Amino acid sequence: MDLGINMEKLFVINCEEIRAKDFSQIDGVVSFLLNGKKYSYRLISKDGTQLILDSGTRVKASVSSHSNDGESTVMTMGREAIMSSGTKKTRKGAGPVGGLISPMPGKIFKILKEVGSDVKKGETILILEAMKMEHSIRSDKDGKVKKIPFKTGDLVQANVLLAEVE
Amino acid sequence: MDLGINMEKLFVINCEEIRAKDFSQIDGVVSFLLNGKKYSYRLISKDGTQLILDSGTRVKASVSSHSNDGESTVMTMGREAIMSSGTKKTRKGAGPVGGLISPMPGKIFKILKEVGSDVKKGETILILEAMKMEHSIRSDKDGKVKKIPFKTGDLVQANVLLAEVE
Amino acid sequence: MKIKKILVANRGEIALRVLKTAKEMGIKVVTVYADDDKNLPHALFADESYSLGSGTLVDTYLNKAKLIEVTKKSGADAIHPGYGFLSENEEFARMVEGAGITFIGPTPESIILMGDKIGSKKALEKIKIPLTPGYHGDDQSDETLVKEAKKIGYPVLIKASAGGGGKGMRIVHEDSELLEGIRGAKSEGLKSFSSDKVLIEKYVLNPRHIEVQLMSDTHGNHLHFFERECSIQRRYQKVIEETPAPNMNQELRLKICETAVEIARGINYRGAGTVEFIMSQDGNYYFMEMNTRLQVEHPVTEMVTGHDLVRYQILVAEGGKLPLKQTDIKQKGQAIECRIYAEDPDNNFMPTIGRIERIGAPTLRDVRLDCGFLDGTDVGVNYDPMLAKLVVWGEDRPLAISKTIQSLDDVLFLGVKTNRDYLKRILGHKDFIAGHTHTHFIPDHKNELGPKNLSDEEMAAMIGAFSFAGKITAKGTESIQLITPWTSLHGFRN
Amino acid sequence: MKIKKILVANRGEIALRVLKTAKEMGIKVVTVYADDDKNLPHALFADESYSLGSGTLVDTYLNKAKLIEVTKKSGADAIHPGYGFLSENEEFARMVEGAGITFIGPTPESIILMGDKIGSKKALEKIKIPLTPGYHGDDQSDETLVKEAKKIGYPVLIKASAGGGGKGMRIVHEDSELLEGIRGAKSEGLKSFSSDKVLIEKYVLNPRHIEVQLMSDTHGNHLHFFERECSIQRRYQKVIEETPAPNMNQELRLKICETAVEIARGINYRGAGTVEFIMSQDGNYYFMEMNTRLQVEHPVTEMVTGHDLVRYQILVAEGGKLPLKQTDIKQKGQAIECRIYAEDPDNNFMPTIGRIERIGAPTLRDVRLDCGFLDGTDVGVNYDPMLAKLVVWGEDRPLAISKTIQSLDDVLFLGVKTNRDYLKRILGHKDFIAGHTHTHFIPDHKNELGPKNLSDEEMAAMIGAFSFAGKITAKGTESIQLITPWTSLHGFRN
Repeated sequence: MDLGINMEKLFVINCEEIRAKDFSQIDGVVSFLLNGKKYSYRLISKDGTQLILDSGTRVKASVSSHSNDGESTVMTMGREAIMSSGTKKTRKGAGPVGGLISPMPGKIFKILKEVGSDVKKGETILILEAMKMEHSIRSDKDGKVKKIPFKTGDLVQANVLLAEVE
Repeated sequence: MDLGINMEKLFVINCEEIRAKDFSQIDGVVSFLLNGKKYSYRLISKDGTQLILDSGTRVKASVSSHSNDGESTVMTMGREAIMSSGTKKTRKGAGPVGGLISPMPGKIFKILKEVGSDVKKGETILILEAMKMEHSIRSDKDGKVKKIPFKTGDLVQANVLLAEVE
Repeated sequence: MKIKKILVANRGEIALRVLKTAKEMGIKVVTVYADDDKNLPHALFADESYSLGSGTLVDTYLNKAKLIEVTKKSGADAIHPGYGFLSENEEFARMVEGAGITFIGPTPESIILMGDKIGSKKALEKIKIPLTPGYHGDDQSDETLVKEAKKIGYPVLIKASAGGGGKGMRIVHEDSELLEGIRGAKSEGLKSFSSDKVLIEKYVLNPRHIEVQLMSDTHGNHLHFFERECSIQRRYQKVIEETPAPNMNQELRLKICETAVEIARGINYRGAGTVEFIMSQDGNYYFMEMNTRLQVEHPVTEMVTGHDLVRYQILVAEGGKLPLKQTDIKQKGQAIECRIYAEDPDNNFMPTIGRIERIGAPTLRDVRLDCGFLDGTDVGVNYDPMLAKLVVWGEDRPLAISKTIQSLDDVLFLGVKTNRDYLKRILGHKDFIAGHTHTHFIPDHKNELGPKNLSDEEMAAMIGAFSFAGKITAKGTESIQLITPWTSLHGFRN
Repeated sequence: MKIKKILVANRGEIALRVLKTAKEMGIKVVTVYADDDKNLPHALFADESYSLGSGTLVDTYLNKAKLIEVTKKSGADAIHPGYGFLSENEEFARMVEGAGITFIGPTPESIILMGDKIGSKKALEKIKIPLTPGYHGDDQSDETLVKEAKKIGYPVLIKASAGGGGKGMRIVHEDSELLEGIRGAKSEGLKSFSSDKVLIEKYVLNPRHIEVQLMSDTHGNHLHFFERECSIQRRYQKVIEETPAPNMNQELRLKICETAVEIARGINYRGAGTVEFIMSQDGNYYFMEMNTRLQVEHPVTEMVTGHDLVRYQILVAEGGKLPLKQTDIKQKGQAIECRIYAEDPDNNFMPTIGRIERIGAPTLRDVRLDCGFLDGTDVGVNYDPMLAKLVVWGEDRPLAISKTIQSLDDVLFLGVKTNRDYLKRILGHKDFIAGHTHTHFIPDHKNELGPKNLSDEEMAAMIGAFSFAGKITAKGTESIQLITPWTSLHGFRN
């Protein structure tokens, strides 16, 4: 990771692309320009995920190990963010567009509507159980149930399509 | 380390040789006879140097990484010991026989007697500085200084010969 | 009769909490664990620990017969139920005592009485304890419930009679929501507490949640350990608790505490209990419910009074006399508890899951992190999302607030998003600092509690840290603990 | 005038102690470090940290000019000297104030007065403070010292006048040891404190070391924070300290505390100070010395009174008024401090060195480990062998003792032999439990404090642990933190 001078380096912090100009990392010192201002950090200590940097004052930071998609949680100065380098856009909790999305990880507790049946706006299609609570998944429009990709008892992740109404 | 049955295995605990009979270690369970009584421990968890065993009740233990000579510090049930396996005798703090031995690690602060000079019992031969204190190293008999293997300012380990009087 | 070995019929931080006091008292502790909890500290650090197998809660931590079987097998002579789970289950308490085991908790009669939200109010009405207007009747027909709700007037609160902790609760603002509210509360009540009985109450505007810690022995001594302010809640889940309650004069404080003691005396209570009151902004208070167990938030009381509530629970269960008088109990300084939840407050409080790579430890004095996890363990969906409780004592309230805010930066759960930053926003809010607390604090201040954008300074520091951390190649939970001897730093800045 | 940034002219746990309170108060902290300390937490965790280079103490932590230079450079407006090092150095205090920097400590005049063991007694004699018989004269000729020692009668104590902490001290029992004792004390005094002036005192039999914590502001307020019992010593080094002192009635307690306050008032003292008394078994007490700084053992006082002494030091240095009255200071419960030394008590207390592979954390409530090391750092011969202070609070003395014994098993320093087991033997000794403390406790009970042989049970557990640990192949400080999923344990014991 020792890089020459005059590099521009792209970081993604909480889904936002941040360009660090004149980026260099030599002899335990990283420096760059951010929005026209120069920043420089010297590495003082690294203990697993815990780092101490110095930029005039000491800065403590925690950086999680990279997950599979190159993202890390970075915590410093009391703030926390999901971060990666390169152009890859980090995901956000919004999920796919259209359809009814699981609000959290959980288990399909009960399916009240069959595929093909009519539903009214606000009617409950299925019930998700998570954290010992029941969550009704309701239709957002009048229509017909097109798809329910799970069966009762299935475990589902957050942000997953639970039902489609057309 | 999976061993068959009917093995005798030798451990050295605080310089004492301890023989564990019928020693076996299979599937996360170690069992053996010690002084005629059967002991059996199942490994529940290992986190670096920290272990949890189960022998009916849980036993927490800490074992330091082996040093070069195969010795570890083992701490369990509130007790601590230096331990190794095999026949090698662990050292004890006594040091070599005869001569004047450094009681602790330190620095030669001052040498008061030259090699070849006469000394009386109780007379100070040299002064060791350690932990910001001065420690007089005194002759244990009347005689002549035969050997002083260090010079002023030298750093010395504990249990090292500092002077010999004959 | 001295207790020699306690089985803790619970998990996580509360199992460890009981373990600590038992250890201090020289009492052995047996813990139990569902198999998916086998790497958690409560399954590791007791004197003995037994698997409850796998399956739903009913198969494991709520499996009464199995818990009693394990108690017998281990030779434990007492059961501590912790909070939640079977702590307020009368049948379990009876089974335990029937098996000749000491139940560290109240009598089954007290559990029945207070577990029934309707019956408890009827009983307390007789001894002149102030109650909020509501319907607590046995007629549970939709027709009657609808009629009573309308009589009380919206908004009303519909609650599972046996419930607690936000489960089986619905607020209804208008007719159209009423039937679904009643059915939801009934269904969750049935599922969580095996009873679909509900009650309806007037929903008081801007109320404070004030509760009083009680401890009673079997020799007629009923003591209070002062109040706790628990108004900072989200969807009936407490988020921040503290003691003493801010903006409460000493006269009102003593009055509400004495009302709670009257309840304990009136029902001849035994052990630790908490009376929860709704308090209006002008200081009127109404009995809400009594929790017949240790509360999650008991540590703030311990820090401010200097008394160990678990120890007194055990002494009382042994039949002993409480070794103190009411005048020996004093409040000193201020204590604040923050519940650290695995959730993303900036994304609709969606629960989060994952592997905790590292749990940061508090660095300031008089700060406790009661936590049921270890580095490398997983947070899943099967249990409560509360990861830990940060409990902070300070000489006064401003100091306690400032220490709590700073300590929240210490107790990072690296790898799992928590409400850490959100808690800091609440604690730093001017109305919280002024002690203007009420149970609608969080919804009322929703906009001011939103996330703040990262400054250039903060992003720059993140880029710096991320750049050096890039050399970490290890995956998962592996962590190389090594102070690197940066030779280039020898003459650093000098 | 508010202090904004403090430079701590010290190392190890006391530098971290000051850091914590400053952090709570929103004050920035600058630390300094000798290069061989660069991996220790005091060199890592401050807001700013500067190297003092390498060399002897005089080049680094005792380098007055450099410390002031770094203070100026960093923009700090105050210096906290900690304990030891330059904390009682009048010249340094003057240099600091001369440079326009606030010295968080007493006036140079108080340091001179109390630093001179002879002059201080002369001054206190005038205000009728009780003193032990002794020679405190200016005539330091061998002839006079020998004559005075004989006049007082053996055993006598020869002490460097400017000394403390066992350095520059000799007990002499007979004529033949006298001259060497005088010379030894003079030489160590010269080396450690730049003065070879000594004093001679009667050596009192079976005395107790009782000291009183004081805090004075610059507005005429002189408060005490009660006493500490520090009799458990080895070669004048305190080993275990506690408060309240056992076996002391309330009348005597208040009397000795008030005597200490008279001293503070009499010399118009400023800041934190401690008056040390020798107390005979029948309750007579004599002024021994006054330490014009924070003591190592100050945390026991903080735990029992609930007050932050460092915070008051800073408030006083700012010119503020102490925000409390004497009647606000009360003792609650019992606190015990154990000093964990790198030494082998079963081998003549030989100092030990090495790399600390892992430092165990306390697990019980109200237990503090004040420690200046991290996992993976080295213990060498250059500094004091005190690795950490274990400080434990309990509701009463028996509970505090039992919690301390248990906590000593938690705070293992894996890789470096410590006096941990030895401390447990003292705490478990029947005379300690009975509160029969005096400064000869350790030599008098030498035989009963020896090591106990390992039982078969203990050896078997060691064999079990060692056998599984045998699979650890990593060397040095590497530590793989991984919960191993032992599939064979799924149905374990159920």
